Amino acid sequence: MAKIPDELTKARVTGAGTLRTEEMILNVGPQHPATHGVLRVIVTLDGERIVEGEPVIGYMHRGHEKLLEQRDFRQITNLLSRMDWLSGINNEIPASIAVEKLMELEVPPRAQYLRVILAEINRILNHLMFTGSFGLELGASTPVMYAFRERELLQEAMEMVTGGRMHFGFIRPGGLKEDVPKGFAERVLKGIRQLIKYIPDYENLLLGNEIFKQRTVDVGILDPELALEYGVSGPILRGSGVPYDVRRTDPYLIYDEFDFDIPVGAKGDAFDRFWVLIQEMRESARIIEQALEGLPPGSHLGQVPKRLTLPEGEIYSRAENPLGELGYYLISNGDAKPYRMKIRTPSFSNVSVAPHLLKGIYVPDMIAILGSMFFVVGDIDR
Amino acid sequence: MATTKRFPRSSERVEPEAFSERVRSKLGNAAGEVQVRFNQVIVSAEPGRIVDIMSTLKGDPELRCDYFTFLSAVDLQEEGLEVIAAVSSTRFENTVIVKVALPSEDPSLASVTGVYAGANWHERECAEMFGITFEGHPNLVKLYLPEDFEGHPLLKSFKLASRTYKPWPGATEPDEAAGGGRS
Amino acid sequence: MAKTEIVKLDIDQTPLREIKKTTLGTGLLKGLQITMRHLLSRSVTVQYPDEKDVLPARSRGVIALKEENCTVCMLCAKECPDWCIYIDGHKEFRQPAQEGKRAKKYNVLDRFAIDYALCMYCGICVEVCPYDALFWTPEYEYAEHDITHLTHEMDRLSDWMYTVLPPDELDPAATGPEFKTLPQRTAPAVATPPASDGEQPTPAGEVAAPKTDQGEPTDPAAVPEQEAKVTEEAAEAIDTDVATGEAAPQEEAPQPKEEAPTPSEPQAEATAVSEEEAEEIGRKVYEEEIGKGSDPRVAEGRRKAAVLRARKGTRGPGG
Amino acid sequence: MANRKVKTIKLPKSVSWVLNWSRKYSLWMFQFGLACCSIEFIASAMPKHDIMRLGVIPFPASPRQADLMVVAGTVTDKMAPAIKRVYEQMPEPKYVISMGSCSNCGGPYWDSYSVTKGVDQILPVDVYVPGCPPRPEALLYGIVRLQQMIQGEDITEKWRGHDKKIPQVIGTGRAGGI
Amino acid sequence: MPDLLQLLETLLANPWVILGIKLSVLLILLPATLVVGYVELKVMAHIQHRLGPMYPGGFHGWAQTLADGIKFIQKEDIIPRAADRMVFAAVPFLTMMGAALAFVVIPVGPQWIIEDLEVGIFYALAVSSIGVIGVLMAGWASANKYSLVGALRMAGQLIAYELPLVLAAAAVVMQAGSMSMVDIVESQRPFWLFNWPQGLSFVIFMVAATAEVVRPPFDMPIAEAEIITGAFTEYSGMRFAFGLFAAEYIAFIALSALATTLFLGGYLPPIPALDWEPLRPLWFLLKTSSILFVLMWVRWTYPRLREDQLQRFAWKVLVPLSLANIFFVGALKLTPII
Repeated sequence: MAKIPDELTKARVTGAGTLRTEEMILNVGPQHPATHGVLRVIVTLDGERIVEGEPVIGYMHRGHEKLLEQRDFRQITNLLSRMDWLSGINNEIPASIAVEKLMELEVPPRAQYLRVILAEINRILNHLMFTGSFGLELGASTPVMYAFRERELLQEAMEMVTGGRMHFGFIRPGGLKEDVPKGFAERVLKGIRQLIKYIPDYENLLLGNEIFKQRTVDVGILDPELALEYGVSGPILRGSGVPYDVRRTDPYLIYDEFDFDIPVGAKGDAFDRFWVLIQEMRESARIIEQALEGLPPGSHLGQVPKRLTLPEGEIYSRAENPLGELGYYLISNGDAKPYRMKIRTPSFSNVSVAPHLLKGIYVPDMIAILGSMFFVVGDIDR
Repeated sequence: MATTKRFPRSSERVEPEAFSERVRSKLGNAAGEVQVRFNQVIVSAEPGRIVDIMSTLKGDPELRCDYFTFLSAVDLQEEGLEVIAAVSSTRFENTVIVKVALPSEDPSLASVTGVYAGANWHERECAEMFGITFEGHPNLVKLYLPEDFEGHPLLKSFKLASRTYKPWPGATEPDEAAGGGRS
Repeated sequence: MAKTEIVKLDIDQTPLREIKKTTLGTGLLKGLQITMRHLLSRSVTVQYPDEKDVLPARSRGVIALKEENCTVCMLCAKECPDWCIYIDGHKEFRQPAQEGKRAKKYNVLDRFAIDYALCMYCGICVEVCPYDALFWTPEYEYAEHDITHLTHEMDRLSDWMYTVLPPDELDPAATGPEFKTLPQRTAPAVATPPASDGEQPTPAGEVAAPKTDQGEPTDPAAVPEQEAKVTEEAAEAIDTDVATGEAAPQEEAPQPKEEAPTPSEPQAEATAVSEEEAEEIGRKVYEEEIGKGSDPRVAEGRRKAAVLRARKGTRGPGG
Repeated sequence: MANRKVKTIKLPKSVSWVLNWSRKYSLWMFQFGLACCSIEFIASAMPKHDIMRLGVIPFPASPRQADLMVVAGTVTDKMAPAIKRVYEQMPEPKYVISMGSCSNCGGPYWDSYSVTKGVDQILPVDVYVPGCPPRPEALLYGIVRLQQMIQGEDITEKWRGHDKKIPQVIGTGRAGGI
Repeated sequence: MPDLLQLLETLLANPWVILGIKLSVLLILLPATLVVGYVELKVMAHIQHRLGPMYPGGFHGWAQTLADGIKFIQKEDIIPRAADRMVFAAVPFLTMMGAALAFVVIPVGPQWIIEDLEVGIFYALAVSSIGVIGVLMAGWASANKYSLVGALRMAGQLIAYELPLVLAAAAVVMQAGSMSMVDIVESQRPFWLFNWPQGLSFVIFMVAATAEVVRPPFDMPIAEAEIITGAFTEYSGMRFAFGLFAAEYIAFIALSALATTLFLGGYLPPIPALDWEPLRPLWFLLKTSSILFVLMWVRWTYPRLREDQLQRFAWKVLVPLSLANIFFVGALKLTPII
């Protein structure tokens, strides 16, 4: 087991004068029903109140950056979708964009539209998972069931196109692997309409619920400056009131052709983060409807040479992953395999700000705050 | 439907070329050459000057790079190591990538956690993966790898064990290659 | 350092403020009403061991091998990221057409195994195979007690061939990638699969006309409805086949279904065909190759070969 | 395995059948979700696939009350001792299902420096479910296979500590039925 | 032969034997927990839009909890080395006994009652608070941080919600004029449906009962997310089955039965005309199961209250409310309404 840093092990003696209390070190994780997967938090408790919380990561470290240096680009797209396993397509898009920019490949408009549609469906799948699991952590085990019912419909649409339910390997430098089968638009619209019909259910079941409000309002307030200093991005940063969204500030696919809003929270507490997450699902549904109407005919793959060797060069291509800003710093020395590919994942920075939020709160609040931090452990540990 | 107004771009958006002019003028001699590639500003710097470059990037009211994006390194084998740090500004919607060259024997660099507290985990990961020591870092302990792991995995000299032991199934061609070997 | 104040954009927060007001008890009652509504509505469960979902054709369940097409070119074993395809083959000589000529060499496959415990189901081998020997099947029922059984040998991979579904029709708006004009060169006599493509053995018995699965955007009305009849008749056969055949999860891989015919390819008719029909067959083969996503140059070569063959009316070289 | 020497009593057929039947239809499935397979593992407990139909109660909170451990995801070297300890905490008649290529034998990370190549290096595994990630129905099929194996087991054999020999599978054609 | 009959008379005369027979009636509670457990699984499933157990036992999985019971018998019985063995082993008896004894005074029909004590309601509430000691023993004995924190939380909660429970019952006793359960039921004789003066105390009693039985939204002590199953983290096999699983369901049925007798007129028919002798237990079962269903329905809808909010709700809201209720019912007592 990871050695606990020594100043944490010496229990500090506190207590006002007469009542001499001693702190208790509680080990939450690495296998814990609340944490998504294997995040371990070493918590120093004084009674029920947390004096200090230190997340320990690395239990899911699989060494992606080293493996990418041994694989060519088609194999890379498959491996990348296993990092943030809730958003497969969004992991693959910036990698292909990096290659296209380096090799000046021109992507046909139909492939651009299809990429936007698949990316937004994946964003909805990711947000539905967190809608359910945030409720599960606060004790309501019913919303997760409804959220997964919507997920199944959209996963069927994705499987019809790509063949996979979670890992798709469908984005190729220069466009897509194959074109969409007949009836794709109807299947996606069916899923989207059911989602729009049931979002008010989640809002009433969770956001409107008094017990939920007592548990999340003014809990885990994240100060915008601190968030920016730690590189927090995505729904968490927007929950704190900073309108930073890579789809707007640095548009990569054809996002600037669509009309959608960026929901932004007010106070930055767990309630705002969750509210931003739910509204983002509505915005993604809007984008998908617009993209499906404007889907142009044409080919799914541009002019791509058979042997994909990259020219010398470096590029940092970023995209708005459902959890935040995902970026690849790609360095290539003219070989089919990248020389070095740094992966900047959103959850890594989002969770590094956790110690500041965990000071001086109750244990159940810690679970509520960690739940509202929307992280995926594969994203943290790469 | 959410009635939030459509989200306009930040009013003070600056074009990358103009922003690189500002960066060059603000940093002056601290930075080496400043260039713009794929509309991102690339700044090369000496190891000693990294902390004050970062603090000017963050503090200067005209640059205001408040968003710490990432910090990592590359093993360039002969030319030693190169640390890459990227910060961007949410107000001017621009990204500055600072590159610092380091020797490959016991590389060391001043830690920027004083300026950007977010660099804490990034530097710990860099130290663990490349063997770079960051002076002034609060607790430079292994982040990902278990305690008893020796070696720095992301260096080119670190070979992956399974690939050396397992025979490559693609290599064993039938006695005469029927047009194989094109891969 | 100057405190960097944040870009504050005036986005109105009315929906957020409304939902955040403390309401006494109404939220609790609405929650109860929602759960009661779900209690009374029908559940969406698919009872797995009895009912099974009809999976889409592209669903990546398991990889099937068509031994006749494999020419041991080892491309799939080379491209596989997990190194989980093991292939052995040896060379044999075939009688030359005329006595004087040299005997032609060709490869014979001895062992073709895929280790499904190691496989990451990425589909690169199916995509990269130039001779269409590997196909995806949506079958997923092959969990084992012993990990060595997860390495499927050649015979088991061919059994999976019976469960391959015909590929879906493409979206009408999808046209293949357009090309700069390719230099005209004679089509190499590549050991192409027999004239009919897709070669999925349709359990619905022999179909004389070359069965194509790609919806032809520009075809005259006559052909697509005939094809549509064929594909949905095949799909419907597949449904009944899947729903009834698999009711009891047998021990090992599903036995090949009795009523499926021997996997011999539907014979192309032997009589010579007119000029424009040959052209049209050629273009259909070309469309279908692109639908499968193989390389444009290969599709071009195949189209030419199909046109030549159709014009001369001879059957394909295979078999 | 318990080292107490169980006398060589032969359980009557019907008693052994009832015990097997109860162990088969009350598998408390411990949630050991590590990586992407854990999402498909959760999806198998959700309305569409609903693993509770097969008598499998998902997500008991503590390993003490669980008797089926589904290892779903990549087993890294840093995580392996934690998995071993949780396995030992589970009371005795326990079963392990290894779900997905990562826990079968390393899967896409077969060449990584920090991944244990297969969970069967640290735990005795009963059923391997292939897939990356396996569909929820594939996990349900793995559980039906495990239930058929349990139905054919002999509890006294298990307590004598013999290593696992997979008995000839007895099972009514339909997974359900009494 | 005659000495056999004689032996029977001496036996029946002996008070201990009578006590044994009467307590044996409580054994019917064990199958009742299996039935309620199965119904809860099904209600939970259908609320969550799915089917619940289908295959155990063929038709709609009726034998699911039976299979759980038999399986727990075969489980290995683990007592952690650091645990205090005696205390660890004694816990299930206490929690089970605490919950089951309350049934002694609950009248299923005017004659269908194990022992009609004059201090009926007082006895029932006193006995049902023994469970707290059992939980504290479990938390202390299993030498595990999580169970210690869980046990302290459980104790704090049960004590906090004991008070409103007793005060709500006091209001009923005040109205009925006697503590014997049969008299309480008889006092609601004509129209128990329009017993509006007890409306507020019925609500307080139900809220306090959910907290007493530690069910969401008050299930902080056995919250999976934070501290795994609270005080019973270390328990496995039959100890877990009886200590937590069965004891929880028996307490659940006991408090619902109490609520039915106090507020919904125990075995009285909804309209006086239907008052037919053998039908009375049926009314009692119908009312109890409706209360059980409402509590299950609440359980699968709400998230969990935090520890301090829970205590603040008890001390700052429920206790003053129940005192005001007693004042209100007392004032009504002076007027001819009651």
